[in-house]
Amino acid sequence: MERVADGVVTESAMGFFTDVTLCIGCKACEVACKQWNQLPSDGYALTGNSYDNTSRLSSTTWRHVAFVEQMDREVPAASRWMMMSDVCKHCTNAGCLEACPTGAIVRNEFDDVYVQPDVCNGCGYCVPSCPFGVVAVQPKSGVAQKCTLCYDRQKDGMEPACAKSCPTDSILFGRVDELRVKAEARVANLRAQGKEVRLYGVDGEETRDVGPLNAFFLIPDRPEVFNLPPKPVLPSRFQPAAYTAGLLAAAALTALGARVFRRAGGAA
Amino acid sequence: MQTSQPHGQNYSAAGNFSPDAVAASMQRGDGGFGRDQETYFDHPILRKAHWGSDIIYYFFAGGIAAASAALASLAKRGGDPDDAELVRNGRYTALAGALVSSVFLIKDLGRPERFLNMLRIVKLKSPMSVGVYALVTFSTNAGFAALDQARADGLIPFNPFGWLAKPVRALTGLPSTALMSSYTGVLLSATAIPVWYTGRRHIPAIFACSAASTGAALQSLLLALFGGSPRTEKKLATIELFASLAEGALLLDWEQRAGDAASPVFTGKRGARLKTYTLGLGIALPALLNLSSVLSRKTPKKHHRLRTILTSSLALFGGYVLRETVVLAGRDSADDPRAYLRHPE
Amino acid sequence: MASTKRPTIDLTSLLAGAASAIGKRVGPLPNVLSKQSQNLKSRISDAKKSPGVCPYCAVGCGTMVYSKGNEILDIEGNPDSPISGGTLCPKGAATFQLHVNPNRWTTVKYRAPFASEWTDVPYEWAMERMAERVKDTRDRTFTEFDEQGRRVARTTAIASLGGATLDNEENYLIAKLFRSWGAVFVENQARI
Amino acid sequence: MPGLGTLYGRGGATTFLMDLEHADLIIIQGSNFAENHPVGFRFVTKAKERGAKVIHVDPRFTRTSALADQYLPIRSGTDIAFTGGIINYVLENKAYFEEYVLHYTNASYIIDEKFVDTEDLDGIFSGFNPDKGTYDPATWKYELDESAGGEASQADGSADDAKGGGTSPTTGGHPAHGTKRPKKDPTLQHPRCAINVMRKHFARYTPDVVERICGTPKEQFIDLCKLVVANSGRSKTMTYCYAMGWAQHTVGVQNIRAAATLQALLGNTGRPGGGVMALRGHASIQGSTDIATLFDLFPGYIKSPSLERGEDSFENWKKNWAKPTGWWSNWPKYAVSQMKAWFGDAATAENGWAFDYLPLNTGDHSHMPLFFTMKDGGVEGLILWGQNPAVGGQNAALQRAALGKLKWMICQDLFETESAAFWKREGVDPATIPTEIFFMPAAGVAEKPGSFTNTMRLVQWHEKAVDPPDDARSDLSLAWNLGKRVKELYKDSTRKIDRPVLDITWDYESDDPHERALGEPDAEKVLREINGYVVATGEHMKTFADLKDDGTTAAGAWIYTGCFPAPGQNHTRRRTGDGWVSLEWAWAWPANRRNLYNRASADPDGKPWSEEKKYIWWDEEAKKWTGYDVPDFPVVKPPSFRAQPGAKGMDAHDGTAPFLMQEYGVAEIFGVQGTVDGPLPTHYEPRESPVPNALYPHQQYNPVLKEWRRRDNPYHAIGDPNYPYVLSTYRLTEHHLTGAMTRWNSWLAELQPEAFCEMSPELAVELGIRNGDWVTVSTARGEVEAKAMVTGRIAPFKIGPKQWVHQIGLPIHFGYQGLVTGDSANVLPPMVADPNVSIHEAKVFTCNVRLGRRGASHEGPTWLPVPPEEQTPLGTPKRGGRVESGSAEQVDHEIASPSEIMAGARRRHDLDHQESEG
Repeated sequence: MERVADGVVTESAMGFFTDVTLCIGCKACEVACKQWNQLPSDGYALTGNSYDNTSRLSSTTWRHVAFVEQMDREVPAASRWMMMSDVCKHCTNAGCLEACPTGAIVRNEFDDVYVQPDVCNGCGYCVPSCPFGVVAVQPKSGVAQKCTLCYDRQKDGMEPACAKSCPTDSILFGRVDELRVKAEARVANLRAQGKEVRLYGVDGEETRDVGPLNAFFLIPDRPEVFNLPPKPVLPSRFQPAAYTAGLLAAAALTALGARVFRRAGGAA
Repeated sequence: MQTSQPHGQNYSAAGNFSPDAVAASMQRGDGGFGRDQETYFDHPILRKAHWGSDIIYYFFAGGIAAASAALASLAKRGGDPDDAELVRNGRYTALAGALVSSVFLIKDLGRPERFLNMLRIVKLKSPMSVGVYALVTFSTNAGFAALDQARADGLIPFNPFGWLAKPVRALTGLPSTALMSSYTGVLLSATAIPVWYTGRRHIPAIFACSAASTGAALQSLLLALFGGSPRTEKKLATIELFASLAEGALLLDWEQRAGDAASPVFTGKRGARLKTYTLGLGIALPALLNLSSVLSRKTPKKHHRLRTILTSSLALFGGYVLRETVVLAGRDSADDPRAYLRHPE
Repeated sequence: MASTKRPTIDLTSLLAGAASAIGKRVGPLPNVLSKQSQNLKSRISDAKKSPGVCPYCAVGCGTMVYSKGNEILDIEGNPDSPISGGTLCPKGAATFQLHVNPNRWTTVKYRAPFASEWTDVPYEWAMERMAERVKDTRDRTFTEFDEQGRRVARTTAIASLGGATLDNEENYLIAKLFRSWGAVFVENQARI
Repeated sequence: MPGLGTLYGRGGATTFLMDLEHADLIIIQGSNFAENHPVGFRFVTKAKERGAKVIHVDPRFTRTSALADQYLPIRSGTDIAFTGGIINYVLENKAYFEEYVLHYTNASYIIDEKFVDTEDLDGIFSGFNPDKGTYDPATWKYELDESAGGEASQADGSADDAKGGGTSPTTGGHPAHGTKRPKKDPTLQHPRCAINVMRKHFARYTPDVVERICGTPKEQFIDLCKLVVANSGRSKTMTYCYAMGWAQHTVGVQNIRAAATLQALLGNTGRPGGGVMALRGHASIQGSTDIATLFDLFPGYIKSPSLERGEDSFENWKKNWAKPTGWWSNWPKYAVSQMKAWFGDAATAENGWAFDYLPLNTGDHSHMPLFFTMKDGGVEGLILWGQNPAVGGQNAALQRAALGKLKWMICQDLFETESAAFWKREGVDPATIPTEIFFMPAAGVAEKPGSFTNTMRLVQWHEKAVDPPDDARSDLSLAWNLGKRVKELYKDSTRKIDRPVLDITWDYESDDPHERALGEPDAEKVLREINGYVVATGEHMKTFADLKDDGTTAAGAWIYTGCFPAPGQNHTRRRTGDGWVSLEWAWAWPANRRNLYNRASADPDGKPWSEEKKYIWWDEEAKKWTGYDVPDFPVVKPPSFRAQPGAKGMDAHDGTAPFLMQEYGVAEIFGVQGTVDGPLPTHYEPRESPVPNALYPHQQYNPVLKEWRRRDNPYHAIGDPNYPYVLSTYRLTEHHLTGAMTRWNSWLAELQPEAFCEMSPELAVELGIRNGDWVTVSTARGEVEAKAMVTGRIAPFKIGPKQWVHQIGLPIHFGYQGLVTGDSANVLPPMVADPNVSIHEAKVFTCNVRLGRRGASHEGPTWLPVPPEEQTPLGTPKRGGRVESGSAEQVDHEIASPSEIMAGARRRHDLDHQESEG
């Protein structure tokens, strides 16, 4: 799959394949990311939500492990505790990139969506424009921040910190096309064992607007259980209707105004 | 409605094994301990914009500036000498509004010193980018117009940019003004926030109408305060009346069509506030008070200063509340994962 | 990796950027990399590498410590390790902050008997005083023969308690040193 | 742990992590593998990818259970009943690996007729001394073949009282059978041959009994047994993984013996994908027992001399440990070399190698006795090397109080730990604490060179990357410099008792001026001494086979000999790995062997049991053992070799005897006097339990366990209604032990920011507790508060016909210092110990839980001074002794069944609804 970014043909898109069935919820990815990117903590408080105390991706948490408990007393064997390491999806059609007025958000030569911290002016428009609620403005730096897919490390031919640290290879990094092949095989393998699993971000409903995701997932349950939107929307899709409505109204009002001011005496 | 759990503050009902929670889940037949897993601990899927008062003022002032500019140039084009005050006030307030709104926009940035990065690229797909260029163009035109006016008023000997102003204004005047009045609605509609994108067919139009009504209201107010022709006042009242009625109609239609998606706007405290100050005192009441004079066929002779001051102020406040309501409703909507799940559009 | 050559951000490059993007993967979106982005590289690309071992659990993951001068820049997994293959757990991944940490104490602190505060004291002063404490206690409490007249040649008044993050060399010296003093209360986390 | 040592000969894990990938079945029991060894767990998931089955047996559904194919619940402290149940299944169905069992274990050896089993003495073995509360193991031995020559043992037969920390890898200290040969019955028919004694012993451990005792559903248990059998044998192997979940019990050693026994019966030990994987919890916990800083061990598992065993001279010391047969016949070489390494020229044959320089033990001087002695004012000075007893110690409040009795304390650490700051903890007035404290800032692992020994006996060197900041120095530097200064203070002394101080060899000065300036010694010089050298030439020892008992060689720890065979050849620094055995990656003791007893991976004739499980085999042409690993066997001893009667040392072992540390080279499934609490594992309840011992009405818990009955260390009665619930303490992935290395770390602190108490919805509903509420957990030792984490992952156990046991859990990581703080769970458990190794019982004891926060002080009576008559001189423990376990009725304090609780909840729910509707 040949991707082009920034007018430069890249060998291939690079991304993550995160397999929930292999995740042991150790959160090494969260820490490795913070270590490499020298990010501060999000504060210290127990949420009471299983073992998840960072709750969600933020401007200072670029990997986040969700903990889903499904314990069943009637059928103990059906009990499960699923962990998923969430991350920026690096969409094919990225809402944040489309929304960014400064060009701070770019698609780099690895086909990943990157926020250039030296360009961003913190207008914050990318934030509500992300259909996954990923990117956020960091109060301290005043600029929007999110997973860079370790652009700096990739430039040196190094693997992103989270994928490198993952003990069970639940997080794989590599060429997206190759990762998809692995993922399909994995799905087939698990289905053969009678497990109900699916890929999120390859060709399902979730790709309707945003297209295939460079960071995609293997999940054993409905997406929303892991806080993933089943049908993420791409904001730019709503522009035609919005512009039409706005400009029609403006036109109508101009007409009204023109009429009112044309006639001396001006009663309606 | 569901709101997010402030980090580490409350404990999600989902994780709460109170007797009834357990009994309820037993009734769901999931072994007594299954959780309500339509969502992940009710955490938001989306992230809310940081936008607050700065952006609200920006929207409000920007709308008024656009309308003022429009009224001024329309009045000028209409050529009625009685409207001279309106033209003057309109041109000055347009420039003032443009400058004020720019200040608020810049102030709201995480890194204000980097405002100019907005002009680093042109991105038609980004309403923010389009909007910024609209603002810049509009401000330039407003500046030209104000210079004209200043020359006409003898404040300056001659207009240094006269030669440039004509073609530019001819070319960009109308579109930039139209965008100024409505793009802020597009800005909100073209996001992933359910209450905004489900309202995409209404919000921009509503903002445009509100711009017109508040703009007209401000001009009436100025005339009422600093004097002007009663005939001009009537024209403005007419425009304000129709614009605000359209605004009200659109709001009600939005509520009808959007249903629960728009609940952050129309229900609860915020909804009540909108209905009282915008629909009620900001639209209905001024309309009633202005209706008679607008409909009367005879040319108005005397001022209704007090009435104008009252209705204009109400309309202006109503317009402000509208912006505030729609902007802040985005927060609740972003925090409600179910809204997003229910409205994949 | 295909590298992107771009001039500084000016109008021309801007237009070029926009133009080059037309019809490409990114659609009609201008996609201009800043100079910083173009020259981006990892902070460890030219750092000194020192192979290490994770100090937490007993799996013994290989770490790689990246440093410049006397400053640690980064600590991550060592891919060569057949045990960890470059991976780490959250604790291992946080080893950087075990070293570079504002809360870490790097100077000698002294708490006098009954004092309610620590005071800073010179390293030498503390070493000298500690040695005196050892000798004083040993001399007063050394028992060559116990009450049953058996030769025990020891003191039970000096004890050592070691953590299990001690190096083998450190354990060895501690074991040897305390036995030479006649201490029998020589214990370690390994018991627990 | 001697659990492995007594069976196989060495206490170390028998296999290595990478080998897990080659298992067909992995049972994880007594370990939360995924959470506490996440990176090691990658080989479990790899094995799973290859089709292996993974089983987790645990009281809690943890992150390990989440990844396992099957999760089996088990009530804390009943693992012997569980494993014993599998053993029973294997024996009853003759499912053991007969050829392996026959040749590589003592199954066919006939046991002395005077031996009487617990089944016949209602819970105690023969030889129990009610007065002392200990065993005389004289009858736990073989019936000797008097016809076949050889001499009887020299050693005195007394294994009386504990040898304390039996962390020794050897069976240690027991009378060998001399050079005589035991009687055997190759047909395994004789009623007294070991396997039949064992069959009789475990006969009652049926699936029903397992269900009754452990609360594990019978069907699930039977399925597991089938799986175990199906995945063992010639072409399949299974690995058992355990950790502190087995060790921290008053039957800790026997827990591990049970699994080791099962693995021997199934023929899994010494083979790829087999064996017992001991998962240690610290970077160098293995190293800290190998190079022991333990009262009862010198480096290299040389037992420190104790007057309890009459070891008052080198000769008497030697008599107890130099075995006539087996590897330990070499003991004198190792002991003498060690004395030479320590005391150099001062150690001579004439003065018994300076034996008089050594302090002598007179009892158990382990951690808990130390703190009782300290509490009673018997200790003046303590040096803490990165240790934090104020949080990590059992009955922690007592240990905090004990620290306050010290005259001086030296604390070497990176952060201000709870132990360093004990004098300003909640509720304490510093003005009442006389302790003089020196806080010495420590160097981090990246700031000093040295070696760690990991859980698979792998000695790995870590390089120094940067200098430690400011005054921070390595612990090596502190020990060395303190030693130098003390030597200096004694330099003019002429007293005999000061000779050791002056005579220890202490020359580790670095040759690097920069390090010298920092005052850092040369760690490699220390490693060289550990490895050993020829006294005359200083040349490095290459193998422990070359060590001598004539004082011509010196070696600090013989098991490490060979790790540094020549200058510039520090093998612990080697960094070339392959996918599997990785012999070129660092260095493992002994002699770089990775999978121990690997001769057992070949059949008696030296051929691999199967192609799939090929590992080490006899090369007929080359006339030597070869394979993928370093053979754990005399390389040229052919399979055909047969020991002659009267043969000594290794010649007493056949060519078919893989367990070369053992007396006869076979695994001792019947523990010949190996452990002090019996030759076979048997089910006892924990010291504190709400459940009576279902097997022995007259023996509730381990009769020889160590306990300290003092007012500052109170115990709960069996089924005490005031403490109805079972509590287990444990670790989380996100923190390390007392949190000293993690709670100061913002990246880790945010992941687990507060102490919490895991409890089942059933219990929460019963007590009206909601998720996130503050709860207080109390024992007679004190109380701690934590936030309730109500989760279905915790489930109550049905025990017996009508009893329900609720279990709760507390992580151990919190204390009053750090970025995030909380109450220390270790305030709750009592000080009570396993008789073999004096390890505490933190994995199971009883408690109570209530809604709400605790009172101002949470330290119970533990800080109270104890009147002299009640004190325990030198912390000498008492023994459990005979304890009636009582009947189910007596302890059945009306615990409603979960279904009742939930039905009640539902009724209330429906009621509320009617009201709200009505």
